[in-house]
Amino acid sequence: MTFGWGVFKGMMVTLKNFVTSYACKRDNGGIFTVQYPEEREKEFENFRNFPFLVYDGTPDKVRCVACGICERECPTKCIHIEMETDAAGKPARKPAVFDIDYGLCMNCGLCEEVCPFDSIFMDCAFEVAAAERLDGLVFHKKALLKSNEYFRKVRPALASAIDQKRKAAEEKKKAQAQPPEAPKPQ
Amino acid sequence: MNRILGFFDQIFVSAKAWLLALLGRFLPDWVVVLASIVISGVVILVMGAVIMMYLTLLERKLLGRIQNRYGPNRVGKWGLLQPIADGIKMFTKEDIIPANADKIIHLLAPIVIVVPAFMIFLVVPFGRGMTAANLNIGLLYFIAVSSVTTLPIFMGSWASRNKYSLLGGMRTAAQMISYEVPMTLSVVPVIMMSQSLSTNEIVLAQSGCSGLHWFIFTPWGLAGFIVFFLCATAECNRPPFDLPEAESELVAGFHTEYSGMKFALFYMAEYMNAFTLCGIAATLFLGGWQGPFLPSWAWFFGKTFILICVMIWFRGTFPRFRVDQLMGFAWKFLLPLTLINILVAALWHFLPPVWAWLWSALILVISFFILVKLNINFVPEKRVYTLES
Amino acid sequence: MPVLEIAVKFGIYAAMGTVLIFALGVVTLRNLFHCALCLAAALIGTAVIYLGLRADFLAGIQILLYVGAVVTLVIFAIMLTEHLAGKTVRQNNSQSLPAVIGLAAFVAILAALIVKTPWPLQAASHAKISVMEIGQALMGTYVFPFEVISVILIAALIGAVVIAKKDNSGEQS
Amino acid sequence: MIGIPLTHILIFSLLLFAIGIYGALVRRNIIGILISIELILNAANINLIAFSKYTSPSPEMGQIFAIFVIAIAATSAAVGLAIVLALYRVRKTVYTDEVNLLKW
Amino acid sequence: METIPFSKNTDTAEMLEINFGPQHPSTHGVFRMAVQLEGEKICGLKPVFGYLHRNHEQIAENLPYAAVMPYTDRLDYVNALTNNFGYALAVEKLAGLEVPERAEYIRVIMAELARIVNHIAVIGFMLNDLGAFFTPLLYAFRERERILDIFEGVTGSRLMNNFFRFGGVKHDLTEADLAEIKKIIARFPAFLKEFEDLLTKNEILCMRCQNVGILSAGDAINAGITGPVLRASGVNYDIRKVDGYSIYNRFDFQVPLGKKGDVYDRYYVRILEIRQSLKILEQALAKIPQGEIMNKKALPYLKMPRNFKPPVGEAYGRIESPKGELGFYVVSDGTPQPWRYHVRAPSLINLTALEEMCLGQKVADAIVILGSIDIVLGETDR
Repeated sequence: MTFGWGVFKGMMVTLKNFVTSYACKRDNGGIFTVQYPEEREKEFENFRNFPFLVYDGTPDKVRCVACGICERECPTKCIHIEMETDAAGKPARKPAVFDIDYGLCMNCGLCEEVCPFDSIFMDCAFEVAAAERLDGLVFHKKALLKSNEYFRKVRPALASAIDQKRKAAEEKKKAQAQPPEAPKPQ
Repeated sequence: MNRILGFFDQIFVSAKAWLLALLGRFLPDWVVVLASIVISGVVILVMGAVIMMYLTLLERKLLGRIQNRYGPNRVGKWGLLQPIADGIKMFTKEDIIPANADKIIHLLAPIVIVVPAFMIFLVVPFGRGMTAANLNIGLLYFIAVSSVTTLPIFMGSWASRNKYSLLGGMRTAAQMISYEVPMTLSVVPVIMMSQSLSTNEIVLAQSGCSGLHWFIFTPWGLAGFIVFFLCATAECNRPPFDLPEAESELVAGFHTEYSGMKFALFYMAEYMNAFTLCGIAATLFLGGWQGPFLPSWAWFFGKTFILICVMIWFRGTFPRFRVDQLMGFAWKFLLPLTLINILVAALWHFLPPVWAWLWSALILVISFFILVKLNINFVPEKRVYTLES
Repeated sequence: MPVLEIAVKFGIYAAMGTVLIFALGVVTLRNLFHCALCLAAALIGTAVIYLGLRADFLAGIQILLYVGAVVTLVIFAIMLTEHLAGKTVRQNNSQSLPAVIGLAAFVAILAALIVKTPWPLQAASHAKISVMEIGQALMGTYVFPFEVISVILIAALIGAVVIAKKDNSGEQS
Repeated sequence: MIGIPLTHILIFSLLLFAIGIYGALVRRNIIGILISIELILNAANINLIAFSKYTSPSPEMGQIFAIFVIAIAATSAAVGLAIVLALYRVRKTVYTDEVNLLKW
Repeated sequence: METIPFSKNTDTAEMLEINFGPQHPSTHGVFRMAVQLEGEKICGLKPVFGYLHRNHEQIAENLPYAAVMPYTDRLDYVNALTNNFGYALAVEKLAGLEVPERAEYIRVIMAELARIVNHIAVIGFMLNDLGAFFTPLLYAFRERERILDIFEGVTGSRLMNNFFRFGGVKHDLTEADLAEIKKIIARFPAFLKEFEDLLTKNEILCMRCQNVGILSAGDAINAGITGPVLRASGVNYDIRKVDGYSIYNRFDFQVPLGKKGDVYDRYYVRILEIRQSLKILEQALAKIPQGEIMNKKALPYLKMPRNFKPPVGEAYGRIESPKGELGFYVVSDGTPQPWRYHVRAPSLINLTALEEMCLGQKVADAIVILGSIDIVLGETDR
């Protein structure tokens, strides 16, 4: 075609977008900015950011048994666990120290995958900021602990699946535990 | 009705006259003359600064909309305070001078560059009787003063002792000299028709048809306008001719080593140049402040802002030229076209109206196509792509 | 308005002074780039003097051609030939003293002549010379030199291009 | 009438001319010499204007000659600088005393 | 800074040496081009890289196989999914793992989406290098956002997906996801048309791109160039066709070829490849079966990555990543960690032809040529 036509067509495209940015909605050519603090993107259940620890009911009923699998499998080695010992010095199958360095964590979600006790999960919260890089981003057990209700809120499908699984396992355990009990009354 | 219109039309002129008359009552004559100059000067200074500030906002807003996003909208309603926030930021920024820089010239360059930018305002006719200095060589003055802009750019690029700056300075020199030639020549038909170099006279020459007898509505005027506008875009280093400060190649070209207020001054000059060049383009080809119904200054500012929006539109759409293509475009395409345009204007002068229309349009179209054929390397190749399995 | 007239007069004298100072800068400064900038300033000052002499058109031409084109070319050449790492080289040869003495004598003689000569002063009109008049003169009385100038310009253009063009023929053969 | 005597303008242009000559004599750098020559031409221009303003019956004559001089100055600058560039490309110098061979 | 040996050292007086980068707006990261300029012409150019070296291979050799997967995301961070794909392919080859049908389809769908994302982003960035002030880039990003939303919903992350597992994928695509992808595919041609209207016939773009940075087919093959850059030079070599890895041989698609091998061809080949990807996606979405997404044999290794010990041997898995042939070479000595792990990064190898393409061009062209090669420094430096 004639010289200058391509330039003209390009200008028409930008003009069209200029007009649609006023006239149209987000999905058909309108402004696609999400004005962050006021508006938010829709949240996806699968979205993973940083890990947290789940407890049932009260914070002392931690699911974690400090087995250390996640600590070992973490590619960046950002998890540090120390097992609690009771008064006698016997391991209490509970974490005394559970630190995750968020500055090191790369959100891969492997800890969630390998955890055999359904204890560590990836959180959706992404507004994590600290004024200090080294200590500020190391999250300790207290900060990491979140209730199961919170887990159900942020990742409903996974949480209910886990709950069902745990329930089934518990019932199975009970059922296993009961048969020896059943004959006992005699 | 007409009286109201006239009142609004002359509102600024009468305000100034009233003020001067007030001063004239108890001050000698020469003070009044001085006061007249000072008033015009202050108005221009304030207007230049305000226009620059809000042009940045306008540009960012328009670009944002073109790119389907909001522009600045956080500082004040619709981001109206954004320029002020930017200004405060610029003021408080550290002023960095490179260790090896030529310190005096490094300091002088941004100061010098705003001077011609302000000086051009003198001859821009903002409305009926609203030219700050109605020089009889107004157009020549404009061309001369705008050609001085090269110097401070050189100063900045040389004084920075930076290779990017140096390259940017070289590009500026080449580009500005080249584009001045077709720009000056594209103005010639207008001078021929209005028989004057005074910007005011040129506007008055377009006053027929209730203020719609603009030069752009003639073939030579249209061609001249397009050439002039392209050259003006190149003169004030705006995309697609922004090679001197090409971000992706030269970081920031000649003002790479500038920060803080000095940087802001460079920007100020650039935006004010854009404004004045658009204003002059409106004056020369779009009838200046001529137009029905609205006050004259409203017409002028309306036309100017439309042209500025087109410049911003260019920026939102086009990639940048390469330096050889840029020069080739000026010398091989625009320059012959303007020469032919001068010829066409002469024809227009001598032929009767209908024939003049026909002939000039014909000559321009044919020469356009011939020029395109001669500049075949500007024309995209047609390519057919194969899909193989 | 006597006050304004005095202001104009002083303006011209001030312009003359600045032009001389910058001209001295042009010939004495070590950094060639500064010299070129001084030249630009001197030329702009000259344009101001032209304005004072009521030669508006020429002032415009002066700025457009000298400052816009010639100085730009000079600076361009400086940028191409000087090195960025501005090492200071001696810019003057050893003849400055003889030159100063000779020129002082020259200036003295000519100045005496200028002062002594009875200039045939005309009652010059106040009227500005309009651009129209200049144009008519150029196209009328002076049309021949005008055309010659255009030929010279073309010749210079082509000559400059040919001289500055890179000689590639040697490399190819 | 402009309140400046003709002799003042002439002496000013004489000084400018002398400065230009001085520069042309003592500069080593060819570009410096070219700059000085521009000064000389400029001084001549001032003279032309002054004479036409004060003595000539047809005042536009001086301006026209000044325009011619400016045009010549521009051509001299263009050609001169082209020569400088060509010289620099071959000899890597722009100093007159280093260019002391007739041919190379 | 050390001196860079230029291959053609023509030392004239007008030579100017400039370092483009490591801090420069258009070197796509911390990449440095030492350029010798004569005026604006390039007479010497050396790419200098390594500023983003992160020890990727050494880290991988000290980690279990599964734990390397998130690190591969960080190679070419624009399309992590194809990196996952390549690594998964290599390890599956090593361990002899089969991948269930549905997982294969999911892999192809995700990889092709990643290709689209990469290509539009590259074109946008290239236009930015050309000086178009972000407009094409933001139009591209507008569409990219939608695809990234899919990625986020399916894989859990927008960029660092970590989605593939040996013998399958991590998450299943739900019906809603599939419908969303179908919607995106349906609206994509309209976007491409707009994009092309803005760019393809634009005279300035054509002037800047056509006959710039020409790479002949022979040179491209000699330099080991792959991907769109190679195909723009007119060589019909697409690993999806050549190897037919995964299930690519079941789809009907074509390989677009360029004519001259200049920047414009590279641009347009990418546009055409996006169309082909859309074609593949349509077919894949129509045919995707129901079923498992993980190989049963591989399931336990998800919980116990350290138990995954491929037999002694070596394997080289390669895929057609959006940038070229992305290969992972893994040697197993029977331990949980790879004994040797190497990445054949297309960005790095395509970069070797940069000097060839840039010599004799203008400075501005060098930037565009670099943009058209499409490098990601994470992959180049590793």
